[in-house]
Amino acid sequence: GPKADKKEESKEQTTQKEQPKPEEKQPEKQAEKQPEQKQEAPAEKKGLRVASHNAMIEGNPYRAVYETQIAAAAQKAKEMGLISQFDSFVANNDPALEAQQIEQSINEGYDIIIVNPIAASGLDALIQKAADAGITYINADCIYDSDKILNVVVDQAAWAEIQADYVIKTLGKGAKVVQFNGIDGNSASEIRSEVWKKKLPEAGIEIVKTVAHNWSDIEAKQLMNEIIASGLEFDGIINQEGANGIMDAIEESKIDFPKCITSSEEVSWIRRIAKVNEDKEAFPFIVVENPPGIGATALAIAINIRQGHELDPGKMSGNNLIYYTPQWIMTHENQKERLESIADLPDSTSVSSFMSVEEAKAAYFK
Amino acid sequence: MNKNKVYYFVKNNQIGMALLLSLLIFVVTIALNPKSLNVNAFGSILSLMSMLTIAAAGQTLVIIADGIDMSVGATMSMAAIVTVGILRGREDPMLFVIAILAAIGVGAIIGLCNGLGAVKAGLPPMVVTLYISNVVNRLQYVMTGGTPEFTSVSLIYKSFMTERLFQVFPVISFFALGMYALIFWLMNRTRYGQQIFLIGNNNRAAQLTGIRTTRLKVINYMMAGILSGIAGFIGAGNSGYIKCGAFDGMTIDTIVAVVIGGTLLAGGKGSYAGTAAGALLLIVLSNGLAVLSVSPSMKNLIMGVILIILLGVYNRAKPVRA
Amino acid sequence: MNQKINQIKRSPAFSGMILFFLFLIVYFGVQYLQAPESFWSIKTYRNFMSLFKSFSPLILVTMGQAFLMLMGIIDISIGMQMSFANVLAAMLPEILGLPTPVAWLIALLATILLAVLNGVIVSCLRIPPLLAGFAMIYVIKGINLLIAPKPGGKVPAIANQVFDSMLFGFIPFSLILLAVMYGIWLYLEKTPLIKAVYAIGGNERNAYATGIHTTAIKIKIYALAGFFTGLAGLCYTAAYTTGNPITGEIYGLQSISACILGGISLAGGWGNMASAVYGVGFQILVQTTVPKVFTMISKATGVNYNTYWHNLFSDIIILLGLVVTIFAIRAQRTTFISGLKKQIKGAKADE
Amino acid sequence: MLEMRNISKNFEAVQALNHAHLKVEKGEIMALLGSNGSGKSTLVKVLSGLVNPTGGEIYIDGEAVQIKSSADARKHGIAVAYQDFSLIPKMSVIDNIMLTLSPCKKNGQIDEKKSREMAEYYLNELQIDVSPDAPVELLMPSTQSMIEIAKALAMKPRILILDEATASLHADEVEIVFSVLKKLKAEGTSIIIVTHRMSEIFRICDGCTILKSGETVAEGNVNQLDLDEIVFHMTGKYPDKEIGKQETKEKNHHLQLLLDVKDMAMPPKLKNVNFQAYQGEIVGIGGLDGQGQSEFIRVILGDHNYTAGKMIYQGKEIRYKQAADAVSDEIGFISGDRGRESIFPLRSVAENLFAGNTARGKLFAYLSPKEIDSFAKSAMQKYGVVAGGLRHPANSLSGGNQQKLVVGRWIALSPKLLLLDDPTKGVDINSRREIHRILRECTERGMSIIYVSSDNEELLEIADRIYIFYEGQISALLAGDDRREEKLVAAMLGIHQKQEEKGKQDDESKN
Ligand SMILES: Nc1ncnc2c1ncn2[C@@H]1O[C@H](COP(=O)(O)OP(=O)(O)OP(=O)(O)O)[C@@H](O)[C@H]1O
Ligand SMILES: Nc1ncnc2c1ncn2[C@@H]1O[C@H](COP(=O)(O)OP(=O)(O)OP(=O)(O)O)[C@@H](O)[C@H]1O
Ligand SMILES: [Mg+2]
Ligand SMILES: [Mg+2]
Repeated sequence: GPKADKKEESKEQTTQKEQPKPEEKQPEKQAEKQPEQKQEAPAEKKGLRVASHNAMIEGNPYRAVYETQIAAAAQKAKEMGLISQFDSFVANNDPALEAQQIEQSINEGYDIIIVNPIAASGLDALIQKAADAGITYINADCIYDSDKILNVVVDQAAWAEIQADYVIKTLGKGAKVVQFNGIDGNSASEIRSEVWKKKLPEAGIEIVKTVAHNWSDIEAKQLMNEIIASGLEFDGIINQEGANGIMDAIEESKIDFPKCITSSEEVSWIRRIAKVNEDKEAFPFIVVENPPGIGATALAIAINIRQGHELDPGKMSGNNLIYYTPQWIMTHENQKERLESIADLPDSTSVSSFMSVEEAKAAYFK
Repeated sequence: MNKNKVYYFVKNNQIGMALLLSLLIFVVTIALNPKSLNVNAFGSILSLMSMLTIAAAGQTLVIIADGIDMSVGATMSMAAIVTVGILRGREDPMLFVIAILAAIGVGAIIGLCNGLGAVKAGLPPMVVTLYISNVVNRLQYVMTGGTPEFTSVSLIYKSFMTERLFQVFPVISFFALGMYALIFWLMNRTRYGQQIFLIGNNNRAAQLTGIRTTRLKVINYMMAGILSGIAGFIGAGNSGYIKCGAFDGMTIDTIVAVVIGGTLLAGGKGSYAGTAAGALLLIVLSNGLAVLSVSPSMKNLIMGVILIILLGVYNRAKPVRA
Repeated sequence: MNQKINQIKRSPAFSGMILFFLFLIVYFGVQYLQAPESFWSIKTYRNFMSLFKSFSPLILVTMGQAFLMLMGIIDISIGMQMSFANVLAAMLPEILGLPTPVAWLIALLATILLAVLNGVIVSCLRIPPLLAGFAMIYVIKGINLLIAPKPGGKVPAIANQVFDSMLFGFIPFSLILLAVMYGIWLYLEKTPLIKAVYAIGGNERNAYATGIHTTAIKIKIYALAGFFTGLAGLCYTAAYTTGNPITGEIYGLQSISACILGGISLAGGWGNMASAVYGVGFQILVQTTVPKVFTMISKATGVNYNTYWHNLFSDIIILLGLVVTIFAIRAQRTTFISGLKKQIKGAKADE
Repeated sequence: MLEMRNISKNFEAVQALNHAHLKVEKGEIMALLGSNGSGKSTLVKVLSGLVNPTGGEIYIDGEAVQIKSSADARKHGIAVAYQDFSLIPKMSVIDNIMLTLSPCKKNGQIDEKKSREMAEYYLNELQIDVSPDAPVELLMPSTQSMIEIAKALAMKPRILILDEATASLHADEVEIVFSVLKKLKAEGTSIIIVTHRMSEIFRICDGCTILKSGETVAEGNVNQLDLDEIVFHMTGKYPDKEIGKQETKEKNHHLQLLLDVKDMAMPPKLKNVNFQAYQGEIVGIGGLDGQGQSEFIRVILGDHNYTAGKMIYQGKEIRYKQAADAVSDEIGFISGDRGRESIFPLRSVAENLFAGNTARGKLFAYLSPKEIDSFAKSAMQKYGVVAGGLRHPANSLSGGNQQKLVVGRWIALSPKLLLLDDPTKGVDINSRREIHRILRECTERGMSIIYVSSDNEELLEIADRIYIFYEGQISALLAGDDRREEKLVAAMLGIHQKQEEKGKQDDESKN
């Protein structure tokens, strides 16, 4: 109905607003695009057909933003005539439905298939099929173990290292931290956890408790409440997401602020922690982005590949892996400018950057 | 003789047993981890228990009338989203009135659908309320486009809702007390309450005694919806960050709390005090397992086994052979 | 001929069949409209056949659930049980270094044992199945996560190749497997065991009074359902070459609603395996077709409806299907009874 | 052959069996007698494994046996046609008869052909005229009863028990069953018959065992006992020959017509019923089980919908949609099927007494527990319900007291019209008298009562006029001096009065 249309519109606005912010070179980019589009005339005629497969979006804000950003990027690419069709499928966390949808996309002959899978395995047969059919199959966000496809993922180890370094710097030797993971078994969550489990003890910091909040503020709050209730002593918190829930529990129990907290990039959290630290650094923190726009970046890379460009092995991490390193980092030092740069983003989204087709070309191609 | 007394107490005093078990678990927790005896522990347990108790109010009514409401969580989430959407971080008292009315309205509509499906159409309550809850859940995403524009109530309101007096008594526990008074009045001081007990115990007899059973059961589902709506409104303030489906996990917790609190799944017997005791037992157990650093997998396992034991003691069906 | 039609009309699976074929038409209709030129090619056939491969775990789980539901029992933990089999099959080679066939056999047997345990809890401890299901979900989830804290495990490629293969190039292996399993039903349907199942579902006390070992039969049927569930877990393992501790959970409720959609009575004693198959087929077709319908709509109108709309509509359709089924069954039964009100005596026997 | 010794059984507070005895020889037909609720069915169920006795021993062929389940009973060759049936409503006639008995083919599947043959053999033997594939829930109660018997026969038992199997059978059907029983007897089968029809006992039984309040009070040969003695053992008093000869009140003419039912039909249970009830009288309804009495009374209550005819109550034509409508028009209903239709077993005595009141009044108005208690207290005093306490659950009361609870519930509200469907089922003689006394008092105050009873004696004792139902129609109206047992029985069986009855009905329809 009409209501739906409105929602669609407003969402597009949101994403459009989001885009330019992290990418400050936006205007130049637009200018560059015009001539290139003409060059790509043959590709336009063919009209690339793109299918995106996402494991789920309901109940997972990260993947929801992933979904809107890849859709926005695709819309743009469509307007520029780079692709002719974009369809998106969501499997509601049902592996059977996921496999079915991917298989149908393969059978239907899409040119590009971008998958953010449920799990890091289980799709080998389909990948083979896609390869046989000459489809550009890109796995985005979570690493999928296969040498037949290109993985485009955020460098989770780098992400975790930035946080770990900050904690080590802030707390120093002999400190105790509580570690909040995402979902046990989720590849991003596991990679980060492994980095922390290695780096922190090496630096003489003890991880006194590890919990998983399933990327949920509500669960994070309950867990933090339980940790506080258990009388556990700790100095800092190293955390993947859900910082708002953790903060709620801390404020609710009126305990002193820990000596530091790390988190990823929800706008509401950024504003909240910035406010806490407005006058002086009351609660040291670091925010490191883990951009949901990775799907859109993957799309940009895929279009480049279809346009016949060749990947530069020197710019990749292994022959089938492209790491996107987090760039948007905020601490007390750059708090002011970072806050300004996201001034017109709504509370409910997260900071996210992604690459345009040209940027991707520049970054990863010969 | 003594043995018999214990047996009689265990068998007939489910609320007492739930409280006793809660105490036992709490004591064991403290014994194993003395640090966990602190004001925050009480505050946090009370707060979580209060939220669950509030959420389980509607479920108690429905189960007593021999139904089941699988849409409690979805209704709460919907009401919370509506609440936060209306408040938009503002604090105008008028808006609160509108928000709570909207939450009640949302609950009433969902409850009415449940009632019409489960009673008028005579579909199995478990299945029909489950599907209605699915639809409600999906509606939230469609309405908000996946991420609500506003995810939280204003800071002042939130800190009021999560305030703990003397670090121990959360404000929400007073809401729970208010809810208790309301439900107690409804169940024990009105014909409505009497009627749902009778219907739950023997629907046919109630019908032949002149109770308009169909109408009453539909009203009861609506009442449950309204209570879940109110729970969602309170939850919106208490839980900080609201997203679509924020309270979905509550449904099963409410059923478990109601049942281990001594309310018969087959209806006709039960109390809200029991539900509160059941909620306490669940929360203390979960808290204990967390405090003792039990891994999530073991936590699941232990919860399941304890549930089976409780059900085995209290919720066994009669044998075929009399 | 007429008699045959009447017989079909009276079959418990009638409404499920109608729903299924209705959506089958929608499914192919959408395929046709999407690409009229390639509709009459092998592609359409392959697309359809691939449904069996992807969804055979769900179909098998639903068949297992159907056995229980005919007896008047629901088991919402059945999806978790499937994941249990899946996790064991995938993880045992890794943890204990067992050869794959041994691991798979153990997984199957262990699932049957787990189902029997469930049966003991429900029929010997007499805990209401719904509550027992809730509790068992916790328990099995805990066990699954202990075995496999995260998705993983070792599954040889050959398993997937076999599972993915087509006999004579056009019959999927999974379809054959499903046919064999359905054959088991066709055989069992005429045995005293299933007669006893219907009797227990129809009226447990009277079945007992007739000399049926209700407890023993229940446990046997749990074991049988466990066999189907375990096999579903193995199919899952072969299809997705990974062990995933929790993804099966949704199959619990999905299988129950599939059975009800197909016309199996929640109270038991009414329905058959065809009902279950039609029901689950309907559900699968709705799930896979609705997004395509939206894709077509957005192509035609230019308005993009996101996945949230797909899900909303899928659920609404399934809810409507449920309502239709139950009313259809009721209408069927009242024509059956042709005006005869339920008789006092008969009703008494229900107690 | 079979001996049960010292069998006891308690259902919570109710002692259903108290050291009961039973002994049957090979080829003997034993009558098991006793008034309602005396424990006959319970004794039967102990034998068939459906009830777990609190104490006692069972001997078969002199050997002590343990019967722990129905299957055990089957192993010992015991088969029962249950009073409340053991049929699976949705299954076909064949499947019901052959359930667990079907012969199997080599491959383990049921041999359907043989199975059908066997089932048809028993259908023929009992001359049951049904389609073997029809689901039993569609059949008339009498046919269901025959199928239940066929099912028991098909088990080829050494000990066959018929628990009031003849209660809802027609005379010709009873003949068929008896001839089969005689054949079985000749083959050496031991048979136990539970029945309330005294004539049957003398026709077919050899021995006779009488239960009273769960105790075996008499055992003996039938020809050594006469009817009076049997009744004495059952009830503790000799039958009152004066029953039915009491003064008729003959007040109909002075009194106002309260309820007038005209040509009511509800196929297939009711056809063409014309019925009147006047203010202040007790109208009895009699007949064999399942002849439409229960349906008729529920039609008045609005619980069933009738398809033709009309109902005039207090001068207005009415058509209730549900019982609640009737109740708000001051019609009350008391069912004898306590467990299903009237008692709230888990709720307290006070709440049970107050239930009728609960149904009326504002839903959300304040209702103090004191109000419930004081209402209940006064009702209890008036109607002599003996209870542990107001707060005890109703299922802690004995059956008789539970029934008094239900009666008290309604009378305390003094409705204009009270409908009773066999309200004294399983109620002992004193409570029954008490209930009758209360009802008479009520009519004095102007209440009208419609009283369905399966007990002729009771009907003759309490009713001013008696309508008798036969196959959904009224076969006779007995008033004044006509109220005599033999007329009643004749009308019940629909036998000799065919022409008479026809004439009467014509008269009625003319009116
Ligand atoms: N399952 C039960 N639970 C509780 N009480 C029971 C149960 N079965 C029977 N009773 C009680 O036991 C007593 C004996 O019942 P039983 O059915 O044996 O009587 P009966 O002699 O067969 O009577 P009738 O002639 O009416 O059939 C009654 O008071 C009855 O209410
Ligand atoms: N567990 C109990 N709780 C409360 N009261 C009980 C309990 N057990 C027995 N009683 C009381 O003892 C009384 C005796 O019960 P019993 O079944 O023997 O009565 P009865 O003489 O058979 O009555 P009736 O003939 O009316 O059936 C009951 O009326 C009940 O009030
Ligand atoms: Mg009896
Ligand atoms: Mg008694």
